[in-house]
Amino acid sequence: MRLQLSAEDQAFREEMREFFTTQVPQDIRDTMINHGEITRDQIVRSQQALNAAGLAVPGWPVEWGGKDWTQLQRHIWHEEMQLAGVIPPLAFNASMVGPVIATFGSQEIKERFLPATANLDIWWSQGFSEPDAGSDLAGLRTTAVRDGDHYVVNGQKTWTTLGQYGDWIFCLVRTDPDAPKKQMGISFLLIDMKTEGLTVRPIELIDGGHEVNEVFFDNVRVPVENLVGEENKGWTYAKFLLGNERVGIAQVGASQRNLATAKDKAKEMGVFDQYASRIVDLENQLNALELTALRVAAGSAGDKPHPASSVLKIKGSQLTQAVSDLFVDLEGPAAITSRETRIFLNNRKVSIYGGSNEIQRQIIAGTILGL
Amino acid sequence: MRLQLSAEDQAFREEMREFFTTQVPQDIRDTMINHGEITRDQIVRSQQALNAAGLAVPGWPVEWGGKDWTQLQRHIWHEEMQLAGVIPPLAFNASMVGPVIATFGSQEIKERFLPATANLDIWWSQGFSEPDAGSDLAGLRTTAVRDGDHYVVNGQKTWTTLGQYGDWIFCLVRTDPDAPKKQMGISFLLIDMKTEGLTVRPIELIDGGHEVNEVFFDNVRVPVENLVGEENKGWTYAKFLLGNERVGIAQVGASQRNLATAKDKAKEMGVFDQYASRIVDLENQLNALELTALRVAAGSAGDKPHPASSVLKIKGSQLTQAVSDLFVDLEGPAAITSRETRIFLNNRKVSIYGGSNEIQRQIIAGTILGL
Amino acid sequence: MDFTIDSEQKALVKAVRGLITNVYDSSETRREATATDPGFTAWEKLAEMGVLSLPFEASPVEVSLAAEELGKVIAPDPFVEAIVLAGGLIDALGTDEQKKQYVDAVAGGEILPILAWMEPGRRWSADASSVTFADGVLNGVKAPVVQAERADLLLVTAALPEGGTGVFLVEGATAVETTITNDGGRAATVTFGDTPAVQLGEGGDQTAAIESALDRARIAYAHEALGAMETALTTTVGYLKTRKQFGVTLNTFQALNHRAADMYVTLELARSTIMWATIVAADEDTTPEQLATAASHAALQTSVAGKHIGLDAIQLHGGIGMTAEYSVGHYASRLIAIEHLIGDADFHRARLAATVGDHDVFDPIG
Amino acid sequence: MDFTIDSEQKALVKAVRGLITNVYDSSETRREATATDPGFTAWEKLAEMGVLSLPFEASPVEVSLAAEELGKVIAPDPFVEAIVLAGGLIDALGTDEQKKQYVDAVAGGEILPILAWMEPGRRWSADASSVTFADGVLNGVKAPVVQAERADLLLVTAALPEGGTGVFLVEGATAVETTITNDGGRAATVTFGDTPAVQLGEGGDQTAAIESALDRARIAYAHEALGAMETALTTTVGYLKTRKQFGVTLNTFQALNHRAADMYVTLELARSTIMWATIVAADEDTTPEQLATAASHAALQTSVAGKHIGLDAIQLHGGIGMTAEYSVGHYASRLIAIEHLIGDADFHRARLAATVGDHDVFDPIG
Repeated sequence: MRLQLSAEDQAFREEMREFFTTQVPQDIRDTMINHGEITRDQIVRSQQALNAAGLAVPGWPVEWGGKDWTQLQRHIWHEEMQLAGVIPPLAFNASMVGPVIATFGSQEIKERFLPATANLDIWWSQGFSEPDAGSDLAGLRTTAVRDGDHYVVNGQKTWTTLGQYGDWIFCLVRTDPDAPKKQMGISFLLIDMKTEGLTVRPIELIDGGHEVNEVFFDNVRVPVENLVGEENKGWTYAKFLLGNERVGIAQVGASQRNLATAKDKAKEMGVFDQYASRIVDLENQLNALELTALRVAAGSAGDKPHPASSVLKIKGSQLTQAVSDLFVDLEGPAAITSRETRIFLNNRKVSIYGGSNEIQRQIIAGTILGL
Repeated sequence: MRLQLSAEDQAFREEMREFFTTQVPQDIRDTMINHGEITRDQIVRSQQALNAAGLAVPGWPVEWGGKDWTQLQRHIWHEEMQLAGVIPPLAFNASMVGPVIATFGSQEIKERFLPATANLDIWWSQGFSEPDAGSDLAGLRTTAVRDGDHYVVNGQKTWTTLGQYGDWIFCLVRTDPDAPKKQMGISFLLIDMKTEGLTVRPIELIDGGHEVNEVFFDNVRVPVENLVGEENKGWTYAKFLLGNERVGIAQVGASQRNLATAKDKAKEMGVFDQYASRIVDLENQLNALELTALRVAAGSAGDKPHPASSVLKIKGSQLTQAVSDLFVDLEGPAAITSRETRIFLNNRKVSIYGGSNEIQRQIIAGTILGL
Repeated sequence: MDFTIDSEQKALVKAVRGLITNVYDSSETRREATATDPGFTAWEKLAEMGVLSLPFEASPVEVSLAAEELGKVIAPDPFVEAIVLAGGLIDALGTDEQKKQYVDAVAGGEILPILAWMEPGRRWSADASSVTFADGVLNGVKAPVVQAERADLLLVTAALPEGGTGVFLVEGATAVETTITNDGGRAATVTFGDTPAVQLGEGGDQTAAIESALDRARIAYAHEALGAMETALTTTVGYLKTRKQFGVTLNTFQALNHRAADMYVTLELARSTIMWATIVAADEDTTPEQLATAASHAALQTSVAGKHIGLDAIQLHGGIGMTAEYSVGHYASRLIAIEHLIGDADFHRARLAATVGDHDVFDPIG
Repeated sequence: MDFTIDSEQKALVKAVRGLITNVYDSSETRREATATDPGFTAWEKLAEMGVLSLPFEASPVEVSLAAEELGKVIAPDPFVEAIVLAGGLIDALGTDEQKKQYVDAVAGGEILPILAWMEPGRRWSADASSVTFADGVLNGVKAPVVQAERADLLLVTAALPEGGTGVFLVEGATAVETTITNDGGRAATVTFGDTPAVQLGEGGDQTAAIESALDRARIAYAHEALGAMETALTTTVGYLKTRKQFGVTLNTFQALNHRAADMYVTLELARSTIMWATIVAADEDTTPEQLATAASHAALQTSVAGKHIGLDAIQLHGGIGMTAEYSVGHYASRLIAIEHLIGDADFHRARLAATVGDHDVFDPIG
C-alpha cells in the first residue's frame, strides 16, 4: 500500500493538469465551471484541442491515436479533465463507436472513419434505444433489409442525445427477424444522417432543454460497406461498447469541482455555516467514491469491466444529484427561476440512463452477490 | 372538518387522562417512563387496576366487560394510556385470544375463560409462529391428532413472547394434514401450559434479554372441549385475530412520550441545540403519524381493518426505532454500556414482528395500489 | 377532531374538479397554456365559478380543497399567489375603503394582485430589508415575484423609516424583468426607483400580519402540492401496471412495487399533516403562533414528501418521465418550485426548532 | 497510490485468520468466551503469533489488516483498545525507561494496558476535564473504560494544574465498577481518589499526542468494523440464498436482493475510505492534521455504513437475526459499539466541518 502516486504517475498527473488548465480555451472551461450552456462549437473546439495534443482518444489502439496508458492513468486523465472544467471528448465518438470500429471494423472502414471520429470532424449519434424497449435493449425492432448493395432501414430510435448535431449515427438494426433469440440477428450499421428518409425530431425534456431526439428511418438506404464487422453479430459489438465505458462512469471529478464551487457560493451568500454539515457529508461520500474509482482503476486488468463498476454508477449518480440538490437549496427562493434547478431536473437522467440504478442493483445482486 | 374533539370526546379524554395519571400505581408508570425493566407483577397489577375500572378490554363485547366505544375513543384510550406511561393490557389476552373466544367460542368456553382473561388471572401465550415458517404462518407443522376425548399435540412453536410467564397458550395446530390447501385443516386450540409434555425454552435476544421462547409439544394431551369454534376453521379465527389489532399499532403515544423524555435529557446534558433539528424532524413525523392514526380511527367503520393500517405499522416502527436511536446518540460514549442501546437493539423487532415492513409494503402495493 | 368534509364542500370539490380538468384536460393542454403569456388560462372560469372569492367568503377549508384540485392537474393559475396570499393580505390589513376598492375586483378576476415580498439573497423572511419606503416612494429590488408582469396591483413589503415592515400598494407600470420559472410559470425581478406607493391599511409595522398571510398561503400551497403528489403517484402506479419490459409489465418487479408503496406511505402521512394544518387555520381560536407552527409542520412535510414522490415518480418511469411531453416531470418541477416558494425544509426545521423545547409532547388537537 | 498488499502482508492476514477463526470457530464459541470474565480468550495466542507487537514493530497497514481479521469474527479481545491505543501511546510518549519497562511486556501479552480517557457527560474530547492531576495524585471519574478491571496498567488522561492534559500511569488496584457492554465486552467506571500516579513521558501538555493516538485507534477500529460489515453482508447473502419462505428461497424476492445490493454499495465505499485512512496513517509525511482528517473520514463512513449494514442484516434475516444464538445481531451490536467508541457521525461531521471551508477540492492523494 502506498499513498502517493508513483513518480511516473505523479509526473503524468502534473502534465495533465498543466495541459488542461492552460491549453484548453478558457471560455470553454469558464462555461463548464459556471454551469453555463455549452455550445456545439465549444464541444468541437475542446475535443480538437485535446486531439491536437493526442489526448482525445487515449483508450484507442495506439496506431489510431490511442495511448498505451494504464487504467490508473486513464482515470487521472479523466479526473484532471473534469476538475479543470474541460469538456470530455464526445462519448459517442471517443468511447463508443471509435473503439467498436477500431476493434471490429475492416481496415477500410477504420481508415475512413477513425481519424475524423477522433477529431470530431464527424459528430456521431447513437441509435440504440427504441420507444418500446427501455432497459430491454435487445427487444429492438428497427429493421434493415438487404436490397442489392444496400440495406433498407425502417424504424425508430429514441433518446438520441445531441442527435440534432449529428453527422452520422451508429445503429443497432435487426437484420434477421427469424433468429431464435432476440439477441441474435442484430447488426451494427453506420448511417449518414443526411440520407433521404432519415429525420430527427427533438424531444423536450423537463428542464426545457433540447438534448435528446427521436430519429425516424423511412426506407433509408445504407450502403452495405457501412456494416461494421459481420452481419447479425451486432449484439456482441454492442455489449463490447456498453462494457467499454467504465472510466469516468462515476463523474467524480465533475462532482468534486461542483462541490468546491458550492462552497464558494455558500460563503458568498453568507450561509456556509448552515450548510457545513451537509457539505462535509457530500465531501466524505465523494472522497469514498473517488477512492473507489481509484481502486477500480488500479485493480482493473485487461478489458474486463470491474464488478464494482455498478457501485460507481449507483453512487456516482446519487452524488451528482445530491450536489445538484445542494445548489438548488443554496439558491433559496431564487431556485424557482434558477438555472441550477433546471440542471437538477436534468440530472434526474443520470440514475436512469446507461442502465438505471435499479438495473445496477440487479447486476450487483446477481453477478457479485450471486443472489 | 373540526380541530377540537367533540365535547363528549373531550370529556372522555380528560376522564382517561385523569384515571391513568392518578389511578395506576406510580411505580409502574415511573418504570415505563424511565425505560426500566418491567416485571410480571407490574404487568398484572397494571391490568388489574384497569380491569377494576372497566378499562382493560374495551374492545370486547359489552357483556364480557367491553365498552361500546367509537374507534376514536379507543384510540384516545390507548394514546392517553401510553402518554401516561401505563402498561397497556397484555395483548395476548386483551387483543388476541379474548376477542377470538368472545366471537367464536361456545358459551361454556366464554364463561370459563373470559373473566379470568380480562383480569389477567390467566396469562396467555401465543402459539402461532413455527421455526421454519417465518412470515409464512400458514405453513405450520404442529399437529393435533384426535384420540378419544383428547387431541394429542406434537410439534414446536417459537417467538412466544413472555411465554415464561404463561399459564395457558392458544395455538394454531394442524388437524387435517390432507386438506387441499395449507390454510385449511388448521384448528385453534387452548392448552394449559402445565400439561405434561409441554416445555418452554428461553431464547436470548441480542439485547441480552429473555423475552421470547420456544415451546415444545411432545404428545401433549388436550381435552377436546378446549377447541375454539369448529375443527379445521382455525385459519379464519387467526385471520380475525391478526386483523383485529389495529388500535395502537403505531405505538405513537409511546414514541411521543419518549421524544418528550429525550428533550429533557438533551437539555440536562447541555446538547439540546445540537439535536434540535433532529428532534424537530421526529416531532414532525410523529405528528403526521398521530394525525394519520386519528384519521384511521375516525374513518374506520365496523370491524374492517382500514387499508392505511400498513402505513401506521411501517411508519410507527420506523419512528419507534428512530426515537430509540436518538436516545443512544444522546448517551454519547456511555452508549456502549447504556440500557438505551439494549432497548435500541431490542427495538429492531418492531419492524419484523406482526408482519415485517417488507410484508406491509407488499400489502400496500397489492391491496391498496393494485400493483 | 373531524377530518371529513360536508356535502357542500364535496360539491365544491366536484365543481372545481370539473372545471379545471376541463380547462387542462391533458398534459399537452397545460403545456400549451404555459407556452403563451401569462402562462395560465383558467382564470376567468375560476372567477365565474366563485373560486377566486373563497378566501374572502369561505373558510380555509374551502380554499384548501380548491387548491388541492388545482394541484391535481398542476393548474398554472396563480390561485395561491394572487388570491390566497395577496388577496388575503388586502382582506386582513386593508382599510374599509381599500377593501371596497379591491376585494370584489380581485374575487371577480378583474384585478390580479401579487405580493412582492422575497428579496435577492434573503431566505423567506417576512420582514423587508433591501426594499425601503420613505417620503411616499419605494426603492429597491424584489425577486422572485411570481406573475409580477401580469399583475394589476403589486403589494410590496418594505422597510419603514421608523423600523418594521409595511405593505405598500403599487398600481401600473414598474420596472419588471420576467423569466420563465422552472415549473413553466412566470416570475420577475421588480425594481423600484422612487416609485410612488401608499400603505395598505392603517400604517405601522405589519410584519405579524404578513407572517400570518404567508402561513395561510403555505397551507394552501401544501394542499396544492398534496394534489400534485397524489396525481404523481397515481400516474406512476398506472405506468407500472401497463408498461411492459422484458416481456412483462413493470409491476412484476417487486423492488419497484415496494418503492411505490413507500411513496404511498409518504403521501398519506403528508396528507394528514396538511389537512390538519387547514383545520388549525380554520379554527377561530387559533393564535398566530399556532398557525405558524401548523404551517411549518405542513411545509416541512410538503418539502420532504414532494421531493420523495416527485423524484421517485420520474425514476420509476425511466426516460419517459424526463420528457416534457409526459406529465410526471412537470409534477416534480412544480413540487420543487412549491418547496422554494413556501420555504425549504431547513427553513421550517429552524422555525420549529425555536419552540420545540418549550413543550413536552406536541398535541395537535390541544 | 496503491491499494494492494504484498506477499508478507498476505501471509500475515492468512495467519491471523487461521488463528482467530480457530479460537472463535462459531458464534457459539464467541458467546461462551464473552460469558466468562474477562470476556475474551485469544489473547495469549495473539501474543504468541506476534499480533500484539504489530503497532510497535510493523506499520499501520499490518495493524489494520489484523484488526480487520479480528473484526470478521468480532473477536472480543481488546486488540485496538489495549495494543493500538494504550500501547501506541506508551510507544509515542514514553521515556526510554518506560518503554523498556512496558513495550515488550505489552507486546508479549504479559501486561494489558488500557487508556482511560472518556469522562461521563463529555463527548470524545482528547483533553481531560473532570479527572485532574495535582501533587502526585489523580482525582475524578473516568467512564466508560473498556476492560479496566482486567487491565494491568491504566493510562489516565488528566487535566494538569498548569493547563493542558497529561497521560498518567496507574498500576494495581483502583476503584472499578464493571458492567457488561452491549456488545458482550466489559467496561467500567473508574474512580480516582488521591490515587498516586506518574506521568507518561517527559511531562507537560500531551493533548496532541493523545489526539493522534486516538486517530490511529479510530482507523484500526474502522478496519475492525469493516471486517464485521463484510461478515454481516456475507451472512445475510447466504441466508437469502438458502432460507425458504412461501415455498421458495428468499432471493426470489427482488426487493430483498436490492436491499442487499445497497448494502454492498455501502460496504465497498466504506472499504475504500478506511483502506485509504490506513495508507495515510502509514505514510511518513503525514501531518497530525492530515491524520485527523483521514481518521474522521474513516470514522464517518464507519458510523453510517456500520448502522446501515448491521441493522439491515438483522432486518433481512427477520426474527432469527434478533436472537443471541445467531450471529448477525452480535455484529450489529459491535458495530453500534464501535460507532460510540470512535465518536459518532455527528462528532466527526463537526470535526471535519472545522476545516471543510479551507480547501477547494479535497484531494485524498495530494
